Amino acid sequence: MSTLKNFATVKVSKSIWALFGILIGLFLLTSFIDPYFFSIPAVGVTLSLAAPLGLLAAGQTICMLTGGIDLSIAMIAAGAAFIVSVKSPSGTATALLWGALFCILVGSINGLAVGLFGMNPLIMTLGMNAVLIGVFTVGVTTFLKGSSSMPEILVTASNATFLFDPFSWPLVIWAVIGGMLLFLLNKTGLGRLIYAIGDNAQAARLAGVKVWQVQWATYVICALLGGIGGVLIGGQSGAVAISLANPFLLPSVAAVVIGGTSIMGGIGNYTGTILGTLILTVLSYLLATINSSEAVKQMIYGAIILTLAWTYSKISQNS
Amino acid sequence: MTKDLLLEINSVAKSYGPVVALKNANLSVRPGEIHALLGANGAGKSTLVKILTGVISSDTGYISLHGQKVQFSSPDDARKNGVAPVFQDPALIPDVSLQRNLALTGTNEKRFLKEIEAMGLSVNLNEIAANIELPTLRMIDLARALSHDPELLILDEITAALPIDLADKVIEIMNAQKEKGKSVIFISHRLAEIESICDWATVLRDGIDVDSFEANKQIEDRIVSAMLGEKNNVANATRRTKQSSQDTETLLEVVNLSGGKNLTDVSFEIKKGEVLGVAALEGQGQDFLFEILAGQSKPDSGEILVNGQKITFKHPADAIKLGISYVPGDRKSALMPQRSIRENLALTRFRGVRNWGRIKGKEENRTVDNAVASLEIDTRAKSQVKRLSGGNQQKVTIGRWVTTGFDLLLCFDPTRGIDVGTKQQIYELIRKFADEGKSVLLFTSELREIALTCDRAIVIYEGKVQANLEIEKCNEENLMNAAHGLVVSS
Amino acid sequence: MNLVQARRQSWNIGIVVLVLILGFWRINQLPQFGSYEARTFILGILPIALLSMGQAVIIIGGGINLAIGAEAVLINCLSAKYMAGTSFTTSVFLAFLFIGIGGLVGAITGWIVSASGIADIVVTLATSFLLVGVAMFVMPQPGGGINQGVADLIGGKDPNFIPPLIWLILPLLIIWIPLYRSRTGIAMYAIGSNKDAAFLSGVNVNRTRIKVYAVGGLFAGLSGVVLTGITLSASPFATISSTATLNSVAGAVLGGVSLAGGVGGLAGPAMAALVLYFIPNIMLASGIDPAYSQIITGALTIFVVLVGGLLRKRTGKT
Amino acid sequence: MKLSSKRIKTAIAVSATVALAMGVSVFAVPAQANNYKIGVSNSWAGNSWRETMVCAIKAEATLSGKVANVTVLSRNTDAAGQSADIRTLKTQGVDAIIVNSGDPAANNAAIKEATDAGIKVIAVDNAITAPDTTLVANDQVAYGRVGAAALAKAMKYKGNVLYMRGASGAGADTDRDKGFKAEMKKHKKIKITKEVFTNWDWATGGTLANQLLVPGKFQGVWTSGIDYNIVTAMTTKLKGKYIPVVGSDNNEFMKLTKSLAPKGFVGIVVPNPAIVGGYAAKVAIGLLDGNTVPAKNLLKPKALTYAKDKKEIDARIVATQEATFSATLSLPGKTTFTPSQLFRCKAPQDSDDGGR
Repeated sequence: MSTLKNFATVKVSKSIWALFGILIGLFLLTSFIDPYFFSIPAVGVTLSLAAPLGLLAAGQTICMLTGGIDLSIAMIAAGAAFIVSVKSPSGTATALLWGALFCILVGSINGLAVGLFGMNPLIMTLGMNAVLIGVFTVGVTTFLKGSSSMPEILVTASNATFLFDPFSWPLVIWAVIGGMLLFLLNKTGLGRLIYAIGDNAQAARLAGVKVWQVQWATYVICALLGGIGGVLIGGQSGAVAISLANPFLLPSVAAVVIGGTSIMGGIGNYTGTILGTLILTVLSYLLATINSSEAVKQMIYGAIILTLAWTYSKISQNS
Repeated sequence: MTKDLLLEINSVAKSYGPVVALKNANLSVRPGEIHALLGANGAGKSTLVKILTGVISSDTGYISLHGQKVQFSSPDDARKNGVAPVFQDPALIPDVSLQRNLALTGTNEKRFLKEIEAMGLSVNLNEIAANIELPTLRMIDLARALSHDPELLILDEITAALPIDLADKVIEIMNAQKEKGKSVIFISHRLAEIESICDWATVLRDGIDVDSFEANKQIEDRIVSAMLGEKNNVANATRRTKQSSQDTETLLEVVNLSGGKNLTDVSFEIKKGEVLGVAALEGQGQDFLFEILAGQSKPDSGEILVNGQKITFKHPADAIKLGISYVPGDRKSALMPQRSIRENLALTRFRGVRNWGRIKGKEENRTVDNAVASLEIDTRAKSQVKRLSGGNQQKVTIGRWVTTGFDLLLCFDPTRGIDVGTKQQIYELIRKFADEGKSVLLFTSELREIALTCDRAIVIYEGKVQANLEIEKCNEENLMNAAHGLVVSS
Repeated sequence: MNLVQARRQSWNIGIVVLVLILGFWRINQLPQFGSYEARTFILGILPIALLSMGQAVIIIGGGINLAIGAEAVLINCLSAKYMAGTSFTTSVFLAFLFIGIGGLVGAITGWIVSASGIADIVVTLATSFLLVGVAMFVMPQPGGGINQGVADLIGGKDPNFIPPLIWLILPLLIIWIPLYRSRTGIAMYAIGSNKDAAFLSGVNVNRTRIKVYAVGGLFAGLSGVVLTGITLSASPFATISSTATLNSVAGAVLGGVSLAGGVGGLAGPAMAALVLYFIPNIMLASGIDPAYSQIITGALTIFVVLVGGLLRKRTGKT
Repeated sequence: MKLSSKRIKTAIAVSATVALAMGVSVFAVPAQANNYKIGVSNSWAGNSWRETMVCAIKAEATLSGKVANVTVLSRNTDAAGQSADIRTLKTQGVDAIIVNSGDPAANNAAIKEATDAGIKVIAVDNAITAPDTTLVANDQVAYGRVGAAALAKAMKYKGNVLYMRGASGAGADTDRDKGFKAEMKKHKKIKITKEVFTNWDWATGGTLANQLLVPGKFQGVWTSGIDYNIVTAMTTKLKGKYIPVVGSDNNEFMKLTKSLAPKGFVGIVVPNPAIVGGYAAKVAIGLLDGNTVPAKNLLKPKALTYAKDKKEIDARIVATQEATFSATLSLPGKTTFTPSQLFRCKAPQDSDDGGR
């Protein structure tokens, strides 16, 4: 009696196909306008540029699945890149370790404040964002003085092709981490709990789950994903700055929302977020290609998020 | 439509999806009449009141007021037409001062203060509603309703858990309304009140008005039999046959437990392999008792002993570790509505950090499939638990503990709003647990279930154990009497 | 003031005491304190104080508007574009028109939230992109202007601090206080506090939500026009709008508005803006890098919400 | 009558503000000769170029011996915020304000209040439109022009240009655009096929380069100082087929210009020294001393290539400094500090020997 085996709902997979259709449509439209886009190197570039957003959105996805949000993720990303860059003279591995420690620290503070002290995630991460901006602004001229470029090996890894086009290192990193995240969400106890507390934290508590532990783990993982994304952004741009990941903050939320994850938690998956990320990346290429003004770009961006979110809510209301 | 009736409800029906709340309800109220509306939990009283006051609209049927058909679009609309409800949960905005609450409903402050004064209360209009005790708040809500001079006042279980002096005040007010030629619909579980003050009584059962009669002396039997209805529909239910196991060890002992709003001093014990029934009217503190035992809430005083060891719970996980599992009354608080049956059933398996790793798929399949099979859960709507019927949802909340194992199952009204067939399955399940040597503490609002499933029962009244009855004495009359505060010899 | 009121006002009293302490500290740091310095204080907080008030109204009504900064930027651009080189009367007329447009934009946002049933945060995230886009469309480059007479009426001719003070206080007096006392005002608190009880008390929840967003939009519009009056120009940048939005949330929360809805007022957020203004300036004058103030601001916001939440839990409100 | 809570709130708000307004003046310190107080308002913090600029102001002020105090208000802020900062500096009692403005006209009201009060206002880096102010900056029009000319030459006067500007609306960007477009108009066979804004943000610039650099699509790139990561991107995106890039005097860009020269890379360095801040401080002190100073004090930039100016580029690279460091260590006749004084970054009040 294995009727219970697949737990992806019909509705979700239907909307995944719809998103996939939108992605293909956008891709063809862009290729029509700029034929170069319909080539393997262009696809490679697009995928490698989508990777950092995909990683930040991955962190955002698990936070939102628990009914939370992480508005400090862009500063965590920039901070991790900064620390890796500053610590790079003592070896890339050491530098990455420092970056990871930073992410774990910030993620822990976020997660424990939300989980143990019942802080509203929005305010907590907003406050954390302000604190981090302050810390790094002060840090640039004091304790973080020094390098503002990424270690050579990371710059290469963030840009180089992996074996052959269109596979780039960022894409491979994204694919590996994305695969791990899909495994985490669908095949592990922690994944189950992330969905569970987002759907009904009270029920999880009554079932004996220590909800704060799950939230702690969630925000730490989110911070680590943000940190990896930040190092990739730093590597791709070849330099680090406090504002490094700011342009990725709102898109990271938007990619998750487009991907069909409910901001209330409990429903959604990372597959949707991946498609959301790719849609936004192709969209930004399209808008850059047609030489649209920033104004039009922003308007289309907003309109698409609103339309997709509205469509989703109508689908779920009807069932 | 009869002209001399104030209110006439005709063949009103209401369904929520597959759940039928009201099948066919009729009710007539004359001017100057206090009309009792009676029925067991889930009989449809609240739905009828909601339709009557414009909170929801009925699917079919009509309501007429003074012989005119009416359809209230909102509670405000109803109030303007002279129909004012007072609910068990006062409809006051918690974060807003009383003054502003009054302004919101357009209530005259002076008039309101006069009503409050007449009740012998005094309130500070600047106080915010959230800071006021619930009984006072209900009286405030009542005074606000009275300030609008309603033709028809609807009191929905307002006297439940109200101190005696305030409950008497409510009765005085009803009589005063009657003298003024106004009508009252009174919903209450306190049979003594109904006998003494009501003129007429209508009993609802399963969404139908099964009986309507003049309320004078000695109608208790008629009310009770109308509320309980034909007992035939559960005739083929197997009665508890196993005799109480007095010689076995005590599993759990509760000593002088107090806490929450109503629980004052409760002591009892459960033996291994015993099903202990708990009977009580709404609001006697039984819900808090269950929450304490489940580790969900903390008692103010008193002791809990498990296997003779005194214990305290910080988190439900502590109770679960000791084998105490909880099936809450509100299924919504136990289920993850958007997740699958499988995830809901397997939830407790991941409660420790050690189990956060890879899910052992085969093992999980086996346990989940076992639970599904042994509970006969209908898995057609497996993808989202919210699409299951109430009965199947309830099975999932119980089945969760079957997958984990337990020593004591705390079941709070597990059959509320569930069809008869599933109820039967749940009774059998509880019996099976007992036969396996597990204990069950079962609160039920359907008193007949106690005789069907329990070994023994306690009755809680006003936060205390009113009666401790062996199975032979657990007939519905005894339980009903004890639940209403009458002494029953054990 | 009786005990009940004192208890309810404790947050406001706390923040007033904080403002007074920080204010006197700051004044003591200055070589001199007079009209110009007072004006500097008020001009420093005016746009963000108005925006915090707008956000506060929306949060009180149980929502949150992540596009409120974008609304202000849009009105800033509209007003700086069309008020440049106009006569005094035209500029005054346009000022009212654009404040009204702010209210309209808010109302539309509220309608979308009500009609779509999507979470406020998602709707306003989307509209924040849209509105910044429109702002950039209106004014692709920073620039614009305003009639100097109107600018003096907003920012005050140096060193007159009365006009900006009026712009700070007048909206409270003529928009907020009458609204607070009206049935609509109570309804706004009601839908934020408990939607079901509000419905039972006869509140039209959807219509009230639209009004809540409209009032928030009016304040955003006001903030945009005031920005034009102070800077004599407009900048259509997304970073400005998102920073302003985040600050407005911090200001509202510091000002005693509960994110759960239904609790708080508008005087608190205005005071909170002063606190957030004084902290960096005091630190600066004490020889500390003002960047540290960002850390303090963030930590203070977290701390205040944390303590507020714990206190509420203790008094029984969940 | 009972006071409503709202009325009390309002009363408190009014009285608090009035209390602030009526506060008495305390500690009036008259500005003495050779005891100047200089204020700095910078609209963008946490950026290497701007930090170096601030350090240069501090170093020059300290060295002059005439300045008691340098107050720096440096943060990421909008026009209203910078106006507030300028007013704050005035209330702080400074004698001169050096302002690097994010918006040419938006701070005019605040600046006018300062100049009316006799405070000297010096715009550094970005020009402003307020009257009675002094500009100290790189000649940004010339910056655009000389870079364009050198690029055109390196491209052999034909091909497509990727034009990566700074931030839309900033004074420096507008001026550079003027110079660049005017020069490129002369070369009929050169086309500006793509015009983008990096917002002087390294991440944005790097992302754009990764997205736009396609073999054969462009024959030259002009950047507004977000330069070296564009070159790095070419290593992978163009498979090492480098095309000429105009950049600034950023440490890493010059290093790449040097190291990639053998691989055929033509890097055109147009310096935009951050230590122009030191020059601004010197001008401010001169103004305070009562000297006559022209309204515009512009540095004349020139374009350097490794083929032509090997020595100068080699000399400019500062191995100890970070990649984005603006590697110009002195402006002869305009600044007096030594590199180590610049790196110490101490204001007079911070120094052991300086102070009030």
